Amino acid sequence: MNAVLTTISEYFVQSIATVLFLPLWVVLMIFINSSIPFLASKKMTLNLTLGSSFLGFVFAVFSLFYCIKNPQALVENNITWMSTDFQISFGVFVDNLSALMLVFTSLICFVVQLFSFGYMKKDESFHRFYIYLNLFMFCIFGFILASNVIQSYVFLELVGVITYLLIGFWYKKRSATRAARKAFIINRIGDVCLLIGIVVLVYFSVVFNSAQNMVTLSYSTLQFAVETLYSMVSDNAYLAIGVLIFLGIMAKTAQIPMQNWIVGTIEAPAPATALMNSFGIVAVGVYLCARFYPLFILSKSLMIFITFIGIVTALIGAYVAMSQNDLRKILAYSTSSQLGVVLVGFGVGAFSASIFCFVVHGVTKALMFLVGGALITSLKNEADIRYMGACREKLPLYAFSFFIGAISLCGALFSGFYSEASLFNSVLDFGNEFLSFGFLLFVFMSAFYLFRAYFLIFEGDKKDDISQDFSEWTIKCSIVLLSLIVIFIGYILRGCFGDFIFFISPDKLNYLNLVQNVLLLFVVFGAGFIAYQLYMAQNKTYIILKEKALNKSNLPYKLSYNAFYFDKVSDWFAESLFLRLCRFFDFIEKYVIGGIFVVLALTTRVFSYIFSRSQTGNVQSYVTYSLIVLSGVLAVVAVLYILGSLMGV
Amino acid sequence: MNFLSIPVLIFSPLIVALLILSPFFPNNEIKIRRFSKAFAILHFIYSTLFLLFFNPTNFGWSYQKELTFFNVSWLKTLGITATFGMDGLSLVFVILTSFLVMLAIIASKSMIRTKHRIYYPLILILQSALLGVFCAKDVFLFFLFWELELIPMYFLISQWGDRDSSAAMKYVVYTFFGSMLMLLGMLVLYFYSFSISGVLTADIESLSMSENVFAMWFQAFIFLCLLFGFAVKLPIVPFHNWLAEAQVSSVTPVSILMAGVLLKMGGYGIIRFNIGLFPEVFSNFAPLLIILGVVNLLYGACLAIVQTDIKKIVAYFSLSSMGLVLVGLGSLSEAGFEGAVFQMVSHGLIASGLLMLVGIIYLRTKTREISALGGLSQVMPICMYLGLIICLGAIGVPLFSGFPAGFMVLVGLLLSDIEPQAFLVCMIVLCVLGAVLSAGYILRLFHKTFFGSVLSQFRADTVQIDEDGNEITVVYPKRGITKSEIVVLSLLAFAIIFFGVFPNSVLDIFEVTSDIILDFMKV
Amino acid sequence: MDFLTDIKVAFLPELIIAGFVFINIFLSLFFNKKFYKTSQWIAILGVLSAFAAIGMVQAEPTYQAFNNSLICNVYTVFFKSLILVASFFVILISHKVIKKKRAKAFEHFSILFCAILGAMLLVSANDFLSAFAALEMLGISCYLLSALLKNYRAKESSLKYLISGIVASAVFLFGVSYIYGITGTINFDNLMLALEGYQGSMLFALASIMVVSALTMRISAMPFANYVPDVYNGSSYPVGAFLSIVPVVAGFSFLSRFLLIVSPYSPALGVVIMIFALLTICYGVYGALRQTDMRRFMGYSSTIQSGFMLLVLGVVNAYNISSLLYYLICYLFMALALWAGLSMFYNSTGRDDIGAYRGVAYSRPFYTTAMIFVLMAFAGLPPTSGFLAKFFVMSAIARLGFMYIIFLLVALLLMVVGVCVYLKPLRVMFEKTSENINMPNKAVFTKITLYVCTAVTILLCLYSAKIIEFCELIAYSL
Amino acid sequence: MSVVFNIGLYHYLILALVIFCIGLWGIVVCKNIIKLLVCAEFILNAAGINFVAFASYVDVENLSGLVFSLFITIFAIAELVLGVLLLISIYKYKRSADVEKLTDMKG
Repeated sequence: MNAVLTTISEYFVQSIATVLFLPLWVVLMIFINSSIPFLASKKMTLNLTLGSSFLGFVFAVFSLFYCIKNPQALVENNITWMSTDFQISFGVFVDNLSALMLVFTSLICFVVQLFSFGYMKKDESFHRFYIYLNLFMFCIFGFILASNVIQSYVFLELVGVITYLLIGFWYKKRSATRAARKAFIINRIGDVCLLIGIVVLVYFSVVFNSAQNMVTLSYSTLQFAVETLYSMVSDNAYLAIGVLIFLGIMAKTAQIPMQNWIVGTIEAPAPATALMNSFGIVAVGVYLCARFYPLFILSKSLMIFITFIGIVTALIGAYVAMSQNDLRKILAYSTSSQLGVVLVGFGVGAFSASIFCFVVHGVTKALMFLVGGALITSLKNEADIRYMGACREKLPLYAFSFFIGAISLCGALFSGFYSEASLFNSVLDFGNEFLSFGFLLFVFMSAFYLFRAYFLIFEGDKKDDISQDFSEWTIKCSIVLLSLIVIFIGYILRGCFGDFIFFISPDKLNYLNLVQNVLLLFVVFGAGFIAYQLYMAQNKTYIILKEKALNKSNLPYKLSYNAFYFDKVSDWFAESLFLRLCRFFDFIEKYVIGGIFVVLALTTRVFSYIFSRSQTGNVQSYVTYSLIVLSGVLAVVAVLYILGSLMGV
Repeated sequence: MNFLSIPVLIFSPLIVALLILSPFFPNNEIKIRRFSKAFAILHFIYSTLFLLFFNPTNFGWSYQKELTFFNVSWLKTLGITATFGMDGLSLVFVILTSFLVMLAIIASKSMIRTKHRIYYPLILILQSALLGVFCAKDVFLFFLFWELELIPMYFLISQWGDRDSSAAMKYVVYTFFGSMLMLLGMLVLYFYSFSISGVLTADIESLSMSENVFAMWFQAFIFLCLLFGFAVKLPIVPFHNWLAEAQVSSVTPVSILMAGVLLKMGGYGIIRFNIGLFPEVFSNFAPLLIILGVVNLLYGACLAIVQTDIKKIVAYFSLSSMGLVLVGLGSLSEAGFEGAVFQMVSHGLIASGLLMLVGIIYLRTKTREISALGGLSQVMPICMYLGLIICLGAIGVPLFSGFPAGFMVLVGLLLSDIEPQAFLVCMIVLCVLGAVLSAGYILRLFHKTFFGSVLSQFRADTVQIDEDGNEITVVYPKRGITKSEIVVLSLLAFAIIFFGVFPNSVLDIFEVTSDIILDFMKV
Repeated sequence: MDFLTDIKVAFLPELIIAGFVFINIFLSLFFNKKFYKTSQWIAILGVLSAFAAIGMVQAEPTYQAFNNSLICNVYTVFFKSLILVASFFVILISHKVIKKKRAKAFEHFSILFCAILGAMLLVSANDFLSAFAALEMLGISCYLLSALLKNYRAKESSLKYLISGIVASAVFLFGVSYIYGITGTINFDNLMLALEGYQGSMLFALASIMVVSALTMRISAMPFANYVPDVYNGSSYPVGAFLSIVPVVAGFSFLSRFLLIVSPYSPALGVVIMIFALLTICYGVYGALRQTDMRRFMGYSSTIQSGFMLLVLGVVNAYNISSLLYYLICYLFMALALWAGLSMFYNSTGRDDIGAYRGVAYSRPFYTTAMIFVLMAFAGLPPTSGFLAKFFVMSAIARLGFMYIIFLLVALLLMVVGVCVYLKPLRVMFEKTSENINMPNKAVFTKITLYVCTAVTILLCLYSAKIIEFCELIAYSL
Repeated sequence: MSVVFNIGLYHYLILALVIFCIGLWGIVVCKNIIKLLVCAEFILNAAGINFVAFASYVDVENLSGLVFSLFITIFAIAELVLGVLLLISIYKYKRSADVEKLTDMKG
């Protein structure tokens, strides 16, 4: 039995490239399906898509199995993509990390696709949405299975493109297209920084490491490559390369100062938002960070930089989320903040805990966004939590699963407990008081905004008429499925993570430490209690406090509500500074460079006028001109001769 | 392969053009159009046959043919021969030319409504000239074809565009000005190499100044003369002023040829002449070229961002893209060189696609003002999707043809021997800044035209004036785009994706040629 | 008899032309009006027979006739055949003009033949006296030719031509007289002997400059070129064609022979000629830019071309002269083609302002194609012989050395303006118009001239190796 | 008898030059066409004087300068005649012999 399983898993691993191309085939099929008017069938689209993602899941599970069976075994197949001074290959690369990511990505894709059927059924662009989802699957699988840095970059940008498409899915909405464009450009900025880093890496790999040319910067040799690099270049140069690469990761994971685009993801259809915020574009960043971990860890200052960015984003994101009124915005800022913490984990050297944390966050966030999306649709597209209330009675499933998600996300119970605790442990081990305090603050704020959202939406008075339950079976099914995953996944994974996913040597996750656990729980439930007092119990003292806090002129509130004015600053920068510069160039183009030609043309005209006017028609003037020219020439020649004879030449 | 004859390839469009012009050809719009379309397709197939029988590992010229007139060389006494040759580099451009001319002629169906009798022959004459430039193996033959392109282009710009002949004149003056200086350089080069070698010859390869027989300032003089001619064509920044105006005032198929092929003549000339003949001067000038390229890149991008005419945006996009070519060539490394050539091919496709989009939009809305446009996705969705692919290509997203070029240029830049390294890194940073800006203005173009509220002035039927002054109403099909337009756009989109996914399909063709040229430079 | 032998051996064509002068005069006494067609045929016959006679002359080695005042060699034969070819086509396109003035048809041709004779003698002239006589013969005939139209403008143009001509002649004579005074001879061969070892003096330099600048009158170059547009404006199209080709060809033949002898002893001459040439081009291009009358335009245009031809004479060597010869051949055909095209248009519409050409491209595409090629040839664009001709001129100057590059540069830049000049009529031809231009196809000869000369203009570019070899041969024979 | 003025070649040349300049001056300045033609005679004959002078001082054996001056006279007359003819026909149109009015064609 075991032998058979091994054989099968080996087969699956070897043909893992199928996963990559299956979605493309599905895209083609959906395209054909949708363009034949009388045959177009939504069921068929759904089945094809689900089939492909399920098959992907199966492949992923068997690969994971293979990886568990053969620890530290790599599977790598490459073909040449581009060859010049150096060769760039495309290929698949399966190790523990990619197998694990593949499992979760395909799983979430499956769930989201299932959910989307109910959610998008009535939309006219149903097929288009599924095409996008499948393209997304292609890109993300390509990214996860990438065998080298350049391939990663290629698919990373493609994921950015798909994100752009998904955000701008409802392109008739101005806000959607604007958000899409913004997301794309900010990601692009990160991407090009990453590109510079990669170009420099390629350069060093070509120059110093010509034996490795065949597969430039393959992940299997990256460790060796970066060590060589570290020994070759100065610390500052190394730091610069690291920062450039990390800038790419920052853009993808929505870190300060490139976090603003994440709010734009709410413009996408809810399932797409869920995907993007869980195992979509943000996963790309985290995964890339894990892949480049060998590079980062060599430089102490780089790690400090990562930690710093992470914790600042975590705090700012959570702080901003506290005052938001749009449910989806709360969740979006929460994503940015949670990923900050994941990066903090990387920064303090807790590789496996970070990945664990990220996986748990992914599934949880997917659940919450799906619930949120279904909920908002049920409420006739009302997204403002101030106008919701008492939804628990009518929509118990949503309330329950949202609660599960919230509890898990703030690390109190279920999966979140394991991940948060192990991460906290690592942070404490790191031994920086500010960092530990920051982490606790983050946990407090996260718990606060999650409970605030829960209380405002599902408890309290009924504030608006709640419509009927938006109950497609696929929606319910997927939410239930995801809730179950959220509940159990941490428990399942808690043991294997340190053994299975680790950097260089296994490090056991340490999530059971009574003092710390109690501290965390205390903070979480403290926040929960405050939220309860503020939004449920209507306690007088708290109300006064709240009103004081929500005063329009209160700076902390304004900062939080307006997300620290990052939008405004960047807009000012783009509008006032950059566009002015461009207009200045335009001015130069029009009047200086264009003017040269005008002046030339004018000169020609003037000359032409002079010549033509000098042709007076009077023959005497002609003779005069001739004689003037002639006598002038004669005089010059004569003078020259005389001068020549005087000089004695 | 005996049936692959370069003279046939080059001169057949000319002969067909004369055939259409001759009084014997039926003066029927449809017949003329179909005939030229059929010919263009056949010509494209014929040119791909060259690729089919092309041996990429072949060292030197793969196809070579001297054209004689009654067994006498063209200008025998002066050592100037009408010799055509094709190596990998030429082949790439020949196929690009043939492909884009074919697309331009297909696109002409909806874009051109008048004067078919003259329009199609002019396009075909232009094609001959372009092919001649890419295949000429003799300096003055090259110059002849270079000049030959001028007059058809003048009429194509001035007659079928916005009726603003000043732009066409500007084009002619700029180009002719450049080519006059180029001629000066060529003549000086020709006679001085004669005075050294004692052999009168104008063969490109035998004029090379690899050995240091002349003083450096003298070589630099000739180099600059030649570069000036190409700089006007490419265009390099202070000499680019004609581009935007000529683009804006010419009709779509002509702009396609202009951006797609004409600009490439400049790049090709720099490769063949400035690099091929003056390797040493070139390596001295390389940092300057890189700086010029970066200036091109950023200046073009900055201008594109503030334009309100969508065709101008595309024109400045071309300017910006050509900057990358210059950077790649200046990097003096194989990757940079190949990246530059790849960029030229890729830009040929992408710019054509963008111009086609602009043309389609202009035909239906009668405006190119960006503020007056919007919401076209709702009336022409197919156009939007194809446009999306082209725009992504323009932005330089991987797996589209723009990316491999940019990537190779960047790596090539770093791999070059130019000191100091910090300079190169600065240039790379500026180049990628250009990539960010390109995302900005291309997305602006895409969003402002296709997204937003539906346009009021969009009409699915358009009234046009035909040759006799009658009004004809052209009704566009339901999806807002005609079949010929779909064909053009989807062929371009396909090519963009294909070359993005398989960059080696292009790189392999001219790899050996680039090796030769670069080896030459290193010696 | 010596005199007769000379004629028989070397000057049969001139004799034939002279004979036809008299035949025409004779016939004009008896035939008029009805026989205007015959007059054209007779003129064609005359030119053709002269052409045939050229084949019979002894050209190698140089034959000295009439006491060495005229010579006959390959060089002169070449020029004479150019003149005869040009005259042939001019007579072909004269159809409409002689139809207009029927009674004077024979007289017209007799004057034309006089001019041809003068030009041919000028080509052969081997001393200053015969050159002067030939120049005057050519000149006076040309003054008459330009006065032939029956309107005021013709007379005015003729008078301008005459007065400019007299001044030029006087300057020429003055210069020649000094040369004569310095060397004591007017014969070229003796002059060459006399100048051997001559160090050169200021007076000699001034005299040679005077002679050269007087000769620019005949080749319509600066400083004596101002009359050109006016004269062309006042004369009929065939006469314009004749004036723009035959005196130019003859003038250049004489000028280059003169320079060959004189320029080694007059070092400033080369630079002066180049300056004259650049002035001429300048005058031509800037003047032509504003023209609306096609004949005036042609006047400026022929000065542009002369300027380019004069440019190569800055330094007289075999290569330069061969490029001049090639240029002359090309110029001959393109000028004939353009004049034919213009006269064809004028004859059918009666208008010669540039606006009349609006929209020709649409009603007469083939005609327009030919005109495009011809104008491209004038502008120096490929694939026409005009391109190669300019190319040779430029190459000849580039070949001279780095010091001459500044002249080359200026000429090249002026060529840019030149392109604008020649694009102007083309642009007008392509302008959209509602009126349909009706051009009857009756003028067969004119059409033949246009298309044949256009074809030759293009073919000269392609099949040029032999022609250039030929030109070099002739240049080296000098 | 002593000769006060020994008239040599240079005197003739200077005389010719002066006449030449006077003629040119006249051509440039005179308004009347007849005067213009007379001045034209001046300049042509000035050259003739030169020739005769040179013939008698330099080229004594051949005297080709003398022949030359004869030719000059002949052609000068021919041109004069032509000029007068043209003047007559112009006068028919313009009723004036003023050269400044003959500017129908210009520019």
